Amino acid sequence: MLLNPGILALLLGCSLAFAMLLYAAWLGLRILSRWDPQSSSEAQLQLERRTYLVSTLTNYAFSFEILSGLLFIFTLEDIHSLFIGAMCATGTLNANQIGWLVLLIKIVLFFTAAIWVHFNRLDQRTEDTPLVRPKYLGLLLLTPLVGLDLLLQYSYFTGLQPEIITSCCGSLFTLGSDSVASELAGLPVEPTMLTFFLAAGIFLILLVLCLSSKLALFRYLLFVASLGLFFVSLAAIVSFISLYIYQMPTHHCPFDMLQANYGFIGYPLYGGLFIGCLYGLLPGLAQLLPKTLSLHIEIEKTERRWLLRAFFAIVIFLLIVAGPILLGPFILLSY
Amino acid sequence: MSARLKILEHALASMARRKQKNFAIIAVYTLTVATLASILFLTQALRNEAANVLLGAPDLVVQRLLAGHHDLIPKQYAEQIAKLPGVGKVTPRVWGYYYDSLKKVNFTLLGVNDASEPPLLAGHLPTSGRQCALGRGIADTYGVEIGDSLVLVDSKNRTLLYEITGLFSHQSSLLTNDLILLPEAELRRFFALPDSQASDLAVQVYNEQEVSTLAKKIKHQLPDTRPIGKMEILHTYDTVFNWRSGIMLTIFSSALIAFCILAWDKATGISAEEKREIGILKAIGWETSDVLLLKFWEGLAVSLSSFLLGTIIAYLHIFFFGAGVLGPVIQGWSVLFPKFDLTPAIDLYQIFALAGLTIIPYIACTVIPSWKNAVTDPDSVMRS
Amino acid sequence: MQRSLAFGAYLLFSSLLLALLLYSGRQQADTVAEHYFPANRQLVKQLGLTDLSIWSEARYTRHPSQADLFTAFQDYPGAFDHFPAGSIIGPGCLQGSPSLSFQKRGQP
Amino acid sequence: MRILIYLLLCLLLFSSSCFAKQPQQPDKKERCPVCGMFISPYRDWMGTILFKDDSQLFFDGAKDLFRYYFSLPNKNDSRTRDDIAEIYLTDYYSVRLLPVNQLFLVLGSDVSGPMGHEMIPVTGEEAAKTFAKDHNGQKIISFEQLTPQLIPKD
Repeated sequence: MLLNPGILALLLGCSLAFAMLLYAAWLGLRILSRWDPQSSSEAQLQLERRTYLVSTLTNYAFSFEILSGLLFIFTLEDIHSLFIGAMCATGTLNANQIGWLVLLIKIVLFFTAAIWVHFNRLDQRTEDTPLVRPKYLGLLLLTPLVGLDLLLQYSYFTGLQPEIITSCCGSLFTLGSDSVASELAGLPVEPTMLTFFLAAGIFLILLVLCLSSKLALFRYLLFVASLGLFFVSLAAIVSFISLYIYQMPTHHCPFDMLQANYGFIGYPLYGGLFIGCLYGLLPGLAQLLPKTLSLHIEIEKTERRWLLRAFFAIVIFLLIVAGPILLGPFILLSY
Repeated sequence: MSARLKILEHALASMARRKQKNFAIIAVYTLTVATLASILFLTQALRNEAANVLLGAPDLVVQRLLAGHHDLIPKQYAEQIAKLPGVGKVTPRVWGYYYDSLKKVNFTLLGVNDASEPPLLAGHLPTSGRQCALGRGIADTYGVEIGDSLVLVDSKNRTLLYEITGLFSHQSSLLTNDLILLPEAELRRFFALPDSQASDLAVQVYNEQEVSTLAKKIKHQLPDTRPIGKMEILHTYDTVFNWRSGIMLTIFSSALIAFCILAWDKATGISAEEKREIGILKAIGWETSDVLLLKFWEGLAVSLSSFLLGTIIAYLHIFFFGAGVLGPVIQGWSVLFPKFDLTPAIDLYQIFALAGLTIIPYIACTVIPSWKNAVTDPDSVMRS
Repeated sequence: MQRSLAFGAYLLFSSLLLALLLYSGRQQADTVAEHYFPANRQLVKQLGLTDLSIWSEARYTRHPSQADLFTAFQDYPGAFDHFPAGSIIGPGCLQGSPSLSFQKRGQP
Repeated sequence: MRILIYLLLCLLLFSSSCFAKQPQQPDKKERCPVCGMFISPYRDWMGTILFKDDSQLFFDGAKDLFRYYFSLPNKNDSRTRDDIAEIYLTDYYSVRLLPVNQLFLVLGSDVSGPMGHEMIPVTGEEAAKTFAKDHNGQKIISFEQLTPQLIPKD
């Protein structure tokens, strides 16, 4: 195992977060089994107090889990030089197959934990906290995921040996081999570009529609559109956005752009995409929540903020993507 | 003014009311952060220094072992090694130690052949018989300058005088602090070394990938030798500083635990006055979540200010005051210890990791106590 | 309001100070990497040095990377002492050993 | 007489090294057109193609260079193999750029370059045999014997 301060911080933080979540989940289980909003008994009062503890613990733990994704990528970038054949985080991830799984779980956790935190905040603003049951069910589902994240991270980091020969992004994202990565890299540029800008356009139009109308349908559509945009964008990053960023017709790596060589442009790019899609998902999901009056008022109040955040994040993302395509000297489509 | 800012204002005011308690926590927290950060900064800087400077070391050093001891190596070995593919120049090195029983220091005597001027040297390298060049550490300890003479007793118990013709600048102290350079022929006379042998052989290898294979081949052809690769040298220094920082971190981890207990204790054992304060806040209409936010602001204020202060202190301690407090731990029994003039090797990533290592435990051990305070029942407090 | 302003100012000040320190450190490191490291590397190369001259109390601490394999109290190069006592006991004093001395210029 | 031959040989060597185009060293921004890697941190492995129009391409190893070579002319580059003036590869033992016809390529060895498995350029048959013995090399070929099928896949 490599004793790197980042790895230590990740493992320490994730174990503490998991411990906090375990305790919160146990409390949540007890609250769930005895929760009775109609009652005004002493026991119910105690339970209501406990909910504050649960949400505080969970807020902290989930906030860390969300940040840990960033620290994880940061650490991967930092230690890639230890491995033969690694040029960027791809190499570090390849050094041990579990790496990709950890990354996947981190991405899933980013969305689910952020959704949980936002709905928890909504719930706490209301008087009657109607979301207690769905929230705690969600918590019980997410806790094992965080545990799995910790376990996989542990086995990933302990399994890293500096002598391992890994493969570089260049060999993973090349055309011609039959992996998902190379299929993404091999997507024809013109249709992918069209799909990507179409998806982004639909997303923005739906956002504007949601801002101006209260129709639930638009929000459901926006939910679908953000999911679509997320996956289309990831494919687009591998397929053509990376090419424009690196100004190189064969370089498809989605991680190199996080390096200092490219001015860390990957961080705002991915930040914009993730935040934009997250806030695009939220209004649609909020429509699925139980329709109590108090909750309805809160959703009305906060929804506008979500939509605006989604709008700005996606616009930033699109500007970073479109910048080199429109202004750069690199012309891919002429080949 | 938004409601959040009001709560922050209130949090700061209530912290100011309990100056002593919060000052104690911040002081201990700052110290803890400063210790951890100092360890990280110092070992990182030293490792960085060693890794950068020793890159110039010989690609391969071949020693001869006799009965488990480092022994003189015949010069024919050099010719044999030079025939292997991938080997460049093979240079026999001549060096030894000279123990000073008064200062309890082993000086390193090194023979030089090449009189071309090395960097960071005032004066010139010894060229003829009775001349020498010294490291800055010796010159400072004994207060000598160029033109003075070094008095040594050789292996035949003769007292010899060597005129000092060169002094290394303090910028190279980490390498040359205790070094005494003599012309190679003179050093051989001094130690009574036979001309056909050398202390060891420095082997130039063009391709660093090939070093380990060459080491194996040399060991196979000349079984009484011990080849040491440049990577092994660098790795030795990596482990040395890892080991030292490991010891310090072990000691430190108990300090971190102690601090966590302190933070937990301080957060749990709140005064009756503090309890009444929360009771009153709730009586006048504050929600539990508002009180939790208040506690969050308090925790944030404490950890942010301590973290920033601690990191700044650590930085100043290591890079402006030459690691005055931690230095002795690195120093051990050394008498002729080079003055640290360390170069920062810190990046934002280390700062983030440091924040993760110190802020997360603090938050984790204050969250339950602060909830307990926040759910205080107003009327139970008022009545007591 | 005053307190939060003061606190904000403190945070701003100390983060700026830290940023300044890190920035100056980076500048310093750059000049060092440009002048001092190459000069020292050149020195190491010319003299064929193998070790940092940090600990000069014993030969296996002066040249950790070159030390004998089987000297007493030492299992591998870079190992300090075999016994924990080694880090508590100081070096001993040898009788009748030579010492280093100098003669000032112009003095007999 | 013998001296005269030596002199002539020297002259020949001197003139050939004088007239042949010498490869430039890569600058920091230079990247491999096959995989996009930066070249300068891995100079021990680099290869370069010198074209007749004086343009030059850098590669992070023999493997990528030959991949490119066999793909010419490809959709990114309309030049053909006839436009190539000289191919240089870095000799494993001396770490110098040498023309490819002076080198032998060792396949299947346990030495891996910055991009994993590599074909290792070695000067002289003797050294190539030593290398293959030391590093478990499977096959020694010269540049003329190289086919695209022999290039390591990863």
